[in-house]
Amino acid sequence: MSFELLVDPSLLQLALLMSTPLLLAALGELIIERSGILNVAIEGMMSVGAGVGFLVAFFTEDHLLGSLAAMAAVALMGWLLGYYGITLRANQLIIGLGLFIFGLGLPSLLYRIAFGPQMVAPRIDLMPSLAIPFLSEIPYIGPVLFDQPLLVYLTYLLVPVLSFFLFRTPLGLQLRACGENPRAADTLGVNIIATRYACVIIGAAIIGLAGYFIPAIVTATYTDNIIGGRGWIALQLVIFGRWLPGASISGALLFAYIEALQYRLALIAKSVPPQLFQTLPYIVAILVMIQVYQRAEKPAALMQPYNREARG
Amino acid sequence: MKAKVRLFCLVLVLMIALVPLAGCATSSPQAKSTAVRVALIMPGPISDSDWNMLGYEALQVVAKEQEVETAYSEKIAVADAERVAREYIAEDYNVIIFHGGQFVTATMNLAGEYPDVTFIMGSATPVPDLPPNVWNMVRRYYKGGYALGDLAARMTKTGKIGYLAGVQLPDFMAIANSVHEAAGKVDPNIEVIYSFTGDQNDPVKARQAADAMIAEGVDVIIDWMNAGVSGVEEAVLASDDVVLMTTFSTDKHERAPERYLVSMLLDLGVPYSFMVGEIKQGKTTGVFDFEPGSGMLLSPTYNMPDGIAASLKSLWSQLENDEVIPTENTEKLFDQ
Amino acid sequence: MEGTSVLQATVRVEMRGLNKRFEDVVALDNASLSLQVGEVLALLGENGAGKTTLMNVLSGLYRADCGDIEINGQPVHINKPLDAIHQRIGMVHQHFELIGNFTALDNIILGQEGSRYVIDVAGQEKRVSELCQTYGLHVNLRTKVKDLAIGTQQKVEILKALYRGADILILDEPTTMLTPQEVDNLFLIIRQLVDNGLTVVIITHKIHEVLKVSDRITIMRRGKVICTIPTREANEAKLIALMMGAESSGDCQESVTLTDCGEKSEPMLQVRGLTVKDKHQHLVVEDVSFEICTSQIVGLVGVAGNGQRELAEAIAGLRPIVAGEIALSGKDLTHASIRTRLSKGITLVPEDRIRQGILPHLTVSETMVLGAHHFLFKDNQIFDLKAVEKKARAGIHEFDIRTPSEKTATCKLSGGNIQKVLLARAFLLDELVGIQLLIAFNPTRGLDIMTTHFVHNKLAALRAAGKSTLLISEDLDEAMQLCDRIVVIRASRLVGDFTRDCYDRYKIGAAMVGGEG
Amino acid sequence: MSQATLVRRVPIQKIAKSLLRGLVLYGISIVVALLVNSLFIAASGGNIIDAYSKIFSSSFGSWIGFGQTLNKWTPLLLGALAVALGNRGGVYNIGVDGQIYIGAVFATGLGFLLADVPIPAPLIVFLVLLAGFIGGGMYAGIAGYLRAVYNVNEIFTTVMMNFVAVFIVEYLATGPWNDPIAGEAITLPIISSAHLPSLIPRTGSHLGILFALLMVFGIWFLLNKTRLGFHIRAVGDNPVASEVGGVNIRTSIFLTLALSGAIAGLAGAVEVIGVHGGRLILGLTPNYGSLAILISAVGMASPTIILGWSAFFAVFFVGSDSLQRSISFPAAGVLVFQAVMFLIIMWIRLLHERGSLAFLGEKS
Repeated sequence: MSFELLVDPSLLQLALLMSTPLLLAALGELIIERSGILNVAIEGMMSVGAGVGFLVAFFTEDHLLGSLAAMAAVALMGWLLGYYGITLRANQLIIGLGLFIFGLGLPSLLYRIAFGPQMVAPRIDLMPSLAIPFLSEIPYIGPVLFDQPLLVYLTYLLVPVLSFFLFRTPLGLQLRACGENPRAADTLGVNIIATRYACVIIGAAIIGLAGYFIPAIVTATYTDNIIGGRGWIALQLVIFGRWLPGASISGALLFAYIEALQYRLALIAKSVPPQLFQTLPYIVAILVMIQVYQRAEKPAALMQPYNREARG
Repeated sequence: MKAKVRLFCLVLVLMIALVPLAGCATSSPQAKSTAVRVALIMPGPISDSDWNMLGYEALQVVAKEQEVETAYSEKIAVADAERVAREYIAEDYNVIIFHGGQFVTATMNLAGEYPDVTFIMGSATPVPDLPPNVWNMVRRYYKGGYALGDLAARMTKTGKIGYLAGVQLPDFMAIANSVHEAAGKVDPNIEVIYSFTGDQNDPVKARQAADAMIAEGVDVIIDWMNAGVSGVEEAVLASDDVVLMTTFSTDKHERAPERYLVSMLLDLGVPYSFMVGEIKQGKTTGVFDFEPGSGMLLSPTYNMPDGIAASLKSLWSQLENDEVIPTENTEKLFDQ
Repeated sequence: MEGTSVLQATVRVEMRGLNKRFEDVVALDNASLSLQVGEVLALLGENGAGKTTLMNVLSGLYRADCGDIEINGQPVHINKPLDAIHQRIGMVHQHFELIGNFTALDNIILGQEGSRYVIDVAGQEKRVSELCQTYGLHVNLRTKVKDLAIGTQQKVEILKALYRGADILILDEPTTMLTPQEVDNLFLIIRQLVDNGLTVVIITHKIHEVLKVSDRITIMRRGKVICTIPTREANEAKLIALMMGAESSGDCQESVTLTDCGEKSEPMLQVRGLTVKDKHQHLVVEDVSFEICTSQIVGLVGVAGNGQRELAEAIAGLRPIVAGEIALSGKDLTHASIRTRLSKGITLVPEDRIRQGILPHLTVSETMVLGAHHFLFKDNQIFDLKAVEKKARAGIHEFDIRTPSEKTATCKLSGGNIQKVLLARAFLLDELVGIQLLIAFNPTRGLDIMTTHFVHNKLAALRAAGKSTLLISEDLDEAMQLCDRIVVIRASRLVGDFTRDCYDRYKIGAAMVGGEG
Repeated sequence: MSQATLVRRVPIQKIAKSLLRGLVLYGISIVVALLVNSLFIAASGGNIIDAYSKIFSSSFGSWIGFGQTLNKWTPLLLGALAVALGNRGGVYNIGVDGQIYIGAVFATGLGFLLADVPIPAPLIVFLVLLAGFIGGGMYAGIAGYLRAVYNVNEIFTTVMMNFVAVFIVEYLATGPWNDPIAGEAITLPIISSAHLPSLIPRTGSHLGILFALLMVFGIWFLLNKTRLGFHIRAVGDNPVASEVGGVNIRTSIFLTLALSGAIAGLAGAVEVIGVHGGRLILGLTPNYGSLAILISAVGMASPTIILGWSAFFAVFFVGSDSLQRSISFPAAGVLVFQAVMFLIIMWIRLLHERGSLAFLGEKS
């Protein structure tokens, strides 16, 4: 296996592309978890985003509307998680799993109601990739980095923006306080309930956008189980990045790279059963997490519902 | 809390336990009826614009041509197939079509149990010692694959053609082999690269696999995936240099008009209608070869010189009349 | 030392007829209270008397079921902490409401960052450090709170209130975890605040402190406000009587008498060069050696977070030992499993009752046998509920644990009763395998005087029976009252060793803080 | 003072009252859930009344329906038990699907090994089931080990291992064990003497449910009557306190996950020799794992309560399939149905626990 294969520009370009939905979803989840809510429904949320977004984009032929619809729909799911987890103080994990399953079923139901049996599967035009003048001219890295769809740039732009928001602004400070010690924040007049609701809803919307990314930029069509476990990976990227926006990037890239690489390897190593390569991303993910979990320090109040009147 | 819930459960369990009593009253397992009623059981959603949608279409044809009552169940997991079939039988359906080979167990179990119901099941190679009430549709994809391989070999400029399928099934391996055979006949130096994504219906994987092939210099891709195909289309459309492709089951060229060469269409109406007709005549067993000429046909051709189009059509007709007979090798891939 | 402010008393806060109940418990029963400008009011009462609840209502954390509050003569509604802040009321809770992972500064400015969009860190830091100067509160604002000493954390809490312009400052049990020196320092600060025209409320059950610092004293019992008296008219006996009410049998302060049995005692527990690291590989116990003899109670005191917890847990087997050894009556137990230690009679009454003590959603009986269950059953693999509940009922009776039944979920019990359950567990083990060494962490924290007394007697009884006890107590008075010896730990090393005849609270305190004394 | 002796035995009519309240409570939640679900039915243009009558008639109305309901009940019950045991022991086993697959793999594998070994049928069946049990246990044991030793969150590992399991099955079912005739990802059948006898003739129902019921009792006994069970519950409730009590947390967590997986694996084995005539099939489990999680949650992780709820979900599962025939309701709807049912049951219960449903009397 030659070195050229590992650094082949088209491979890297694809890796960067496929890392984006992971990263975006991870950022959404990060906002939610920083406020003290655990959302394990990402996989379901992403597929709702993919389904709803695709439907709207198909009928309006407009990616903007598609994105907005995806975000709105998933924001609704986020609100639902909030209602159970914050207002009713339910076990966020169990409710999250319920929403995850709900999210698996809903989009294919809607898709089916929208289009009956079709000779040719409905298709939308992909978001065009826009090459940044001059930069994309740079040999080798130009096409890899600067010839991507808008959403890719936006996602990577969101990383510094989010870290600035979290660590340099009053709202960010209060948001983190909700995740660390809600009672303390509450005694200082931070509105825990409102903050957490805002976080689940906004975070969910972002996750929805991440879901829409797949049909809008990769496949142009919607199929059941289109997310294929990426939501679960995103969930882990948050821990991988120790709840810091920037640190999630490397994880997203790593996973996307290995995922893209496996098919190259499969072409060369004929004697090896392809399934072996297909398990590669998941096994690598597990191995990586073994290291990560040693030093993972989650927000102190993660998964703890807040009840001001609770004693002590 | 717990105590009360417990009682609730007991009640539920009791309910379940009592129901069969009601059950025996309402229906008897072996109800007879003369009219032919056809039920189609499909593994996937009929909105897949593919295998299951074709099954659905075929069922309409059967209903029209044979003037029989029909019903269908889609997205039936193998685990549920037998159950669903029994429910149809309980509702006096006497022809059960299993839309795919994964239902072989269900078919065999039921065939023994319900001699007066006829079953239709697909498979890749003929089922040995077929029960007297089972029709067996044997699909011979590799024959079609041979034609596509020949075409690809004539179209490629880089001398590399790709074969892309989802699950590494024996008859999908057979296709790879016949593609290789055909290409070799055209030009021994042509390299055939194949890849299995592990899922017939995952366009994301398909996209990545196709990208990998294109990076390897492949410029004609023979796609043998179902919903996954859209991923291949996007990969082909995204690549800077012209990469052409073919697919099967339905004509999808409108989604990538510049890239599609041809599609191998499957008209399941032909076999299903034929078999149901036979059953109406009282012939409740037999083997139907699903191959060029009987259900498999070529779509219009695009993006190719007339000469090649002509040779493709002639090769196809030779396949139809068995003037060309590709070797069937489901054992292992040509280069292993 | 009553403040002159009492003379021209202007009423700042008036609380009337407040009621509050939690499910079935009445926490406040028609309680009324008034605060005056520039005074220190001590809110005195036993645990569970409703002191904290009353103040939580004033600081907006709880909402009273009925009753009304006037501030400067205006009726106000305090529904949430923010309202209290607007009314310039600040409260420092017994368990600090600080965010360990934030810097002191972040903790202080949280909620009032001074700007809408971007935090001007430097500017805020300047503002806060000015406050520090005015009130003599010296804090390193850039360090993370979890790395600050308890005393300093308290200062951060006070700064939080002042930063929000509070002129009513409520301190809930402010001295519990402080050394005598820190206590004096705190009282100075309080005086300084009052002289600047603030009103300070101190919630406490320690009478001598009340007499030392307050201008007026309000006594509460069972959710009722009994009375309010000027400090100059108060004395210890009178206050006790008021706190305990009718049921008080006067002699609650009568200390446990330790029968002397020094001669025939030989070493029971031997700790040599013990060294322990935490999960970040920091040394938390460093080369500690000491002995506990039979029928001896040894007190381990120190400022919280100096390693006493880790030391106790290491002896109990909860933490891996890096170096050194532990032996019980000669037999080495350095690396023995917790279960072996239990079977040898080493048992721990843990520091953190909730986290380390109970099984919240399992029944009281199951919590009570946990640990003892290894030795409770004839057939070792079977869990015999009958036997368990029989033992539990006995324990509930002996320790007078207030619970509907032994089948109640443990988390339903109040703090005091939970502590009793844990003690009952220890003595159940004694009954089954015989305790050799009891490691007791604040065994009486949160217990009313009667129960405290009861526990002290239990410990004395153990001692009389020739058993050893390691008592880790935040309450120096308790340690001095009970222990034959007191060892002091500071910065994860033993720095002081006092025998009963030479106890001096200030010397011990000095050893704890490592200051002059 | 005498509070301790106050309430020892709860008066019987009080129990009866609360039982009644419970029934009302769950009655309401189910009704509301059905109402919400009828929105979906209406949306896909079906007649709601028909739909629901169909649901229950098809799963109850005939011996066949009933037998099939039993078959569906088995994996759901076993799966839910697996999840529940995990929850009691403080771990979330999201990998039931994967463990079912691996259990099936082991069962099938042993079946092939024993192909021409002369052993009596019952013994073979037992051995094959045992293989599934062990297989699932070992697979989940990996996650258990990672959690116990490296503290890797088991939710993540089990989910990832679901995907891995699918590829393992796909490899076996298309490669070495493939049945070339089928032309699908499906293996050759193992010896027929290893197949489960049928429970009710001509309904396709098999004995599996009996093993499942046995398992319910087994888990109940383990949790409440054994020392290990006590350790599992203790660690699940408060690991730190359990450690103070001399319980080995790591062992407990590992055993919990392994056992949990083993139960799931048993389900896989039962499916293979009960439903699939001794064949290992890709698609052996249509989301049993996910449903198991819901059922376990609704059943508050108590074996006895789960018994009832799994039956209910099985009925619903079988029933909503029949909607395709009756009103050609999209198959995708079934999953939505189940999830909605779950969310609403939880909703009503939580409202009740928060005391928001005063008309039901005081909250428990």
